[in-house]
Amino acid sequence: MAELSYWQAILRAHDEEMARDPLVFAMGEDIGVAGGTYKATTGLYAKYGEKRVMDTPISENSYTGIGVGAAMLGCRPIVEIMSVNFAWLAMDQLMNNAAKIHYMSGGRIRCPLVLRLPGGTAHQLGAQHSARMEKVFMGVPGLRVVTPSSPRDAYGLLKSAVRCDDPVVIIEHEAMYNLKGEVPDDEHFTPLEGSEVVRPGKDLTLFAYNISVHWALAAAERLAKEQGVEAEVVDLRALKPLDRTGIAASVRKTHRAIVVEEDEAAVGVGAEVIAILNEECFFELDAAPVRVHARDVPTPYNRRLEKASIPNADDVVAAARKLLGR
Amino acid sequence: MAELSYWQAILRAHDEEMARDPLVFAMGEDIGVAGGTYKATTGLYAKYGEKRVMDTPISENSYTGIGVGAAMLGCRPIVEIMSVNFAWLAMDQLMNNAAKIHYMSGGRIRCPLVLRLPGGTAHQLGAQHSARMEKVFMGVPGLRVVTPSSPRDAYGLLKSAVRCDDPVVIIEHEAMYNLKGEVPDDEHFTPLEGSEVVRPGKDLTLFAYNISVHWALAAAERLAKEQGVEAEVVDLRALKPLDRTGIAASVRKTHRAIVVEEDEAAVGVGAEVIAILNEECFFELDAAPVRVHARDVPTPYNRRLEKASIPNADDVVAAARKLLGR
Amino acid sequence: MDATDQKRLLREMLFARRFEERCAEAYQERQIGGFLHLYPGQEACAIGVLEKARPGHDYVVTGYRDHIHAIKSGVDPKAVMAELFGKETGCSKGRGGSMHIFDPDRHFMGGYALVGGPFPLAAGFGKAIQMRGGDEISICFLGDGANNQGTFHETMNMASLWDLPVLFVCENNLYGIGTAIERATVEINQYKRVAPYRIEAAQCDGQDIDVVMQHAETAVNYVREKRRPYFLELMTYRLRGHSMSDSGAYRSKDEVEQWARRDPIGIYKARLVAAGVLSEADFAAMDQAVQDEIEQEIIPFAEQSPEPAVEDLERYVYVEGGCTAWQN
Amino acid sequence: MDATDQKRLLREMLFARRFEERCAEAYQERQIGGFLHLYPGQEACAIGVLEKARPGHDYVVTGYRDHIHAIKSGVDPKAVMAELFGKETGCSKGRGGSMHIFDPDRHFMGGYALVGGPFPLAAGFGKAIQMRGGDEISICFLGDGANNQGTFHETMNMASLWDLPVLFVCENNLYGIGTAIERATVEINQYKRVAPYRIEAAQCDGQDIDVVMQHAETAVNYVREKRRPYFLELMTYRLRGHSMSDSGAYRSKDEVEQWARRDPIGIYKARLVAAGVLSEADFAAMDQAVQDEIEQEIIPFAEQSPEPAVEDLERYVYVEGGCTAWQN
Ligand SMILES: Cc1ncc(C[n+]2csc(CCOP(=O)(O)OP(=O)(O)O)c2C)c(N)n1
Ligand SMILES: Cc1ncc(C[n+]2csc(CCOP(=O)(O)OP(=O)(O)O)c2C)c(N)n1
Ligand SMILES: [Mg+2]
Ligand SMILES: [Mg+2]
Repeated sequence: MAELSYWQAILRAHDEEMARDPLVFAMGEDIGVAGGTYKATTGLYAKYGEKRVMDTPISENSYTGIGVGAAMLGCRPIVEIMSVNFAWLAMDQLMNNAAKIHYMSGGRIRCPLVLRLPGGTAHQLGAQHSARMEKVFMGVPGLRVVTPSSPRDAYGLLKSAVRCDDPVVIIEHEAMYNLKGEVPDDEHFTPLEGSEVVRPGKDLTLFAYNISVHWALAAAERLAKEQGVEAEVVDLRALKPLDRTGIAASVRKTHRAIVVEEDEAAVGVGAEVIAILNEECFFELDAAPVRVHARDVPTPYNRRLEKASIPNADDVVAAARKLLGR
Repeated sequence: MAELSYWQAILRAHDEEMARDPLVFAMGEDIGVAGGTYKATTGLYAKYGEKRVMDTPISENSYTGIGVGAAMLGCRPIVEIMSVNFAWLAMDQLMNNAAKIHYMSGGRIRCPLVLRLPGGTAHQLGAQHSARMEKVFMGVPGLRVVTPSSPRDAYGLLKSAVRCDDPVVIIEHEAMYNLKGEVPDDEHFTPLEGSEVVRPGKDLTLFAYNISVHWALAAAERLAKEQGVEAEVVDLRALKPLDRTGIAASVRKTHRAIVVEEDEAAVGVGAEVIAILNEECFFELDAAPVRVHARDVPTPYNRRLEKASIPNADDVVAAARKLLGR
Repeated sequence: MDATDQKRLLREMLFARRFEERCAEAYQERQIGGFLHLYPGQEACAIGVLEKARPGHDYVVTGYRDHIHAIKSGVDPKAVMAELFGKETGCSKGRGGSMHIFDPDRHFMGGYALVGGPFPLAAGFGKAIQMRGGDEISICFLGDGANNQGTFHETMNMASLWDLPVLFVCENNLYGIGTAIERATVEINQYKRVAPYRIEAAQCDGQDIDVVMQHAETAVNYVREKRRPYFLELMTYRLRGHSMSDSGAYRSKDEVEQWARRDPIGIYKARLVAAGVLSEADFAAMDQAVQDEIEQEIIPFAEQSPEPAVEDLERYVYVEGGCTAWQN
Repeated sequence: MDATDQKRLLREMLFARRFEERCAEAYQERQIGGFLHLYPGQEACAIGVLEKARPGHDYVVTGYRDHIHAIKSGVDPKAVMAELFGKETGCSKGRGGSMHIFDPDRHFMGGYALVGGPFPLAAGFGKAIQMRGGDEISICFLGDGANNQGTFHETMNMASLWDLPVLFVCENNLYGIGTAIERATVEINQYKRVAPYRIEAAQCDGQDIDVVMQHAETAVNYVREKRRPYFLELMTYRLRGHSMSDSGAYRSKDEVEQWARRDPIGIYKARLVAAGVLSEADFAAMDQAVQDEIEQEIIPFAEQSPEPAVEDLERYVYVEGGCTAWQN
């Protein structure tokens, strides 16, 4: 088992899939000659050439649409948009076309597009370069949305996404590309549906995804040490479709829930998880489920304000203690 | 008090505001010479001329951005995007610029843009012309989002929006433009924040907005007649910011809640209202709050499928009866 | 082109006309819903261009005014009409409707409602063809108004940069809904707008199918051989409103009448009659045959076909088993 | 232009250079965070163009490489540096950062991070000016890469169609991050790309400020008098990486060296020295004075200014009282 960084894991998945299938190709700004802003496509240009590792002009909507069109004819494009904020430019092709073509055509056309989106609040990148947009993609029928919290899943989800016949949006995190973790040497695939209990517990459930899994794990650690509380941590991982069954199962055991998200609360993952808990196991809840989330502000540049705008492990611990009355 | 249709009410608000302030102008596709797809700008071109009632090329992102720029210099543009689906094309200027400029500039620049968006499922317009996108706008800090359910509010919200110093998104409904209702003859302004109890009741609360207010009212009528149940109907009206206080106040009285939305459930208004109820008055809830919502599918063309894809008053009645155990 | 082919072409245009007129009737009778955009006046465009391409082999994409492009691509008119009627036998199984005709078996890739949306898709087909190494070309039909969308600019640049085999056909009918071209577009000659992308371009009359075919042949051959994009602008006019809900108030009676005199069917018919290829009586018989086909085969098929089952509402959101199919 | 103005201009370019170099240092020391895009090599562009406009009166907008455009517009360099340091005294109160410099008092309208985003904003300023009836113009500085964005095409069409008084300045530095212009753009001469919009356009050397000013004068006068858009392309080069995180591996040493020989400060200084306007010693003194100003006034101001209060995090999401202010 090798220790890989998040970007190396993504690179390995690209490389394996491109080696296997000549119809897999990658496109995006500066992914070729330069190897990608976060290095996730380093070396692929040299290996596969410019027809399969395409540096694009700054034309997000149309190169995404070119990916959609190529996918409709059986290619497997992996489109990278350099920062999730720029995906606002590509929504037309993604939402109006990619998400709807299979349905509108009565199931006759498929669109196996993979869209890779570095996102999140990194390091003082400001309001136009810091965003979580998972809720936008989750809101529209037809897309799949997944988000890896570890190198293992960054590898396994991209592998599964390339093989999947539906359009898949993968939300990565700019602050995690250098995160290291074990990735099995054997080829493997992380399922595009279902959540994972990454730390079992009995006293409350911390639902998290992407970077917030790390805050939840750190909080669980401290809760165990400092409070003797055993928190279960569930990595939601697949955000569309969400794992209703897994979400409810955990809370049937722990009876208390906190959703930890880097995003602003409004109409977000936390709201949806709470609605699901209300629908699935309302009378199993011993207390009101809680959202730990970003403040409802465009991300400020100043580093103190920036930090204050997003949650952290301390906030999770505080919320858990409040929830448990300690 | 005059009886006006929804489009006439919108037209009157345009006309009054344009007559008052020479910096108010309207732009959009076919709003000028043709008077607007839904007639809401009929006659304005003749009255105010082409500089203030601008037919635009089919360039949604940039004409929205031109509106943003003009607003930054003190104009009051009312931009219409012919169908909310096309707003996916304009998200860049709206989300990256309009919503963030005031914050990014440390409060030094204002963006009093008004964006009018006909939306919803009308009559077999298919997957690319039928959508509810309120949750998309609600998710981003910096915008205000309102949505009128009546001619009175269509008039009053547009008036308030033009006067407001923040960017305001108004979500109208394509199936409501011919809806008639009383509009006071005096100039009046509907607040951009706060909800309204449009039917008081004590047994349960039906939260609704835009077209679903009508389903909720019809359902409440039937519940009263057929079941002796007094449902309170709350028109949420302002979706961003949402009226937390009003939402909780109603349920503190009724102890049961249903959210009725034309939209698909995932990360939507219903989820947010339920999360708010959990946060504000969890132990006041006698039963799990319920979402009545669209099915999670791109809108199908066939009229039976289309009808089945969105909820109606019957679904609200059924949900209420189930909730009340009758 | 021999007389048989000439008569076939005339019949195709006539069929297109009658098909669309019959759609309008069905719309009035509420058998068809939604937005319905009809093609009368523009028949020589789709039919002339595709006559010189290889329908069923080359990939075709267009906007919402798509019935005739589909039919000339080889999509069964019965399946098109059934689609408009929202039936399970429709080419998009009743899920798409008039604006979303699809038939991948005939390489007819849709049918899109957002103006400008098909530009990148067409380039994407070109990209896929390039990767697979075939001799197909991708053909994109759109209107003049679509050229103001950002996707036009972005796609032209990439199609040229990457040598994508795409024929862009602009059907310039002088209006985008009710907005006259000169009120929305600075350069009204659309073929001049692609110069900065170094894309070969031409403009021609779109009402005379012989002219269209002559230019289409050049264009198609260029794309097929050079594996490069080409932009062909056809000057045309729609004789009806933009869609069924259009009052048409923005065009003068005069203007419409003048263009009606340049009806593509009238022009071609007159030419064939003058050349002795067909008589007025032959034409009347042809018209009758076309109408009979529509009334006796196409409409009954659409009417009698079943609607989709409501239980199937959630089918086709995702590909069934599409996440795991590769494992088998 | 007299000697005083010539020396002032040289000093402005030198100041820009030293300011940016000092930013790089502060970035290394982590006093500045985020993405930092610096301007060395391109000074003659912003300074030359705005010298011929009316900063503080005309409206200016640009991308993320914005410090010098702001300063030449009259924004206090102390407020710019404080912004980079994330301080409350920054021109955007520490909320914006390097990519989001704003100062509406000086009509400097930002500072945007999304490539191509400012095109429509600039046209919107033009629209507002047109409605108010003033003689201001709107000036939009963007890079070569931005011209591939759909907003370029859409905005050029509308700016021309509606006679908006906008000067579009393209600083063509031959790269968009690590992608060479010819790998992203078919027509590498950017000024040729606006022909289909019937926008007056010119291209010139962006390294020689006299050349820039000469062309800028024509351009500014055209826009101010004709109330029509104009597109000016300046051929330039950035001597540093795209941002602080750029390795620069995509450019040859040779190429960089060749352009370094065309450093705008070097060119102008040599000219002034040759003309006897200033001596080498004068230049050294000027440089010292510039550096002193930066070290002794600007940096201390930025360092010593307070950070925004965390309690104020939620200010400026909405305009305070902005929903009801009109009632008073
Ligand atoms: C993105 C988008 N914006 C606006 C519309 C509304 N709309 C439908 S057709 C049309 C006019 C298109 O004109 P043109 O491209 O010339 O095509 P024509 O109908 O004339 O063939 C408009 C504005 C749309 N469908 N999609
Ligand atoms: C919409 C968008 N896409 C991509 C990026 C990432 N990006 C930042 S700068 C840049 C290159 C821009 O090149 P150019 O316009 O030539 O400006 P230069 O930096 O050379 O002055 C890119 C791709 C972005 N900021 N915004
Ligand atoms: Mg047209
Ligand atoms: Mg550049």
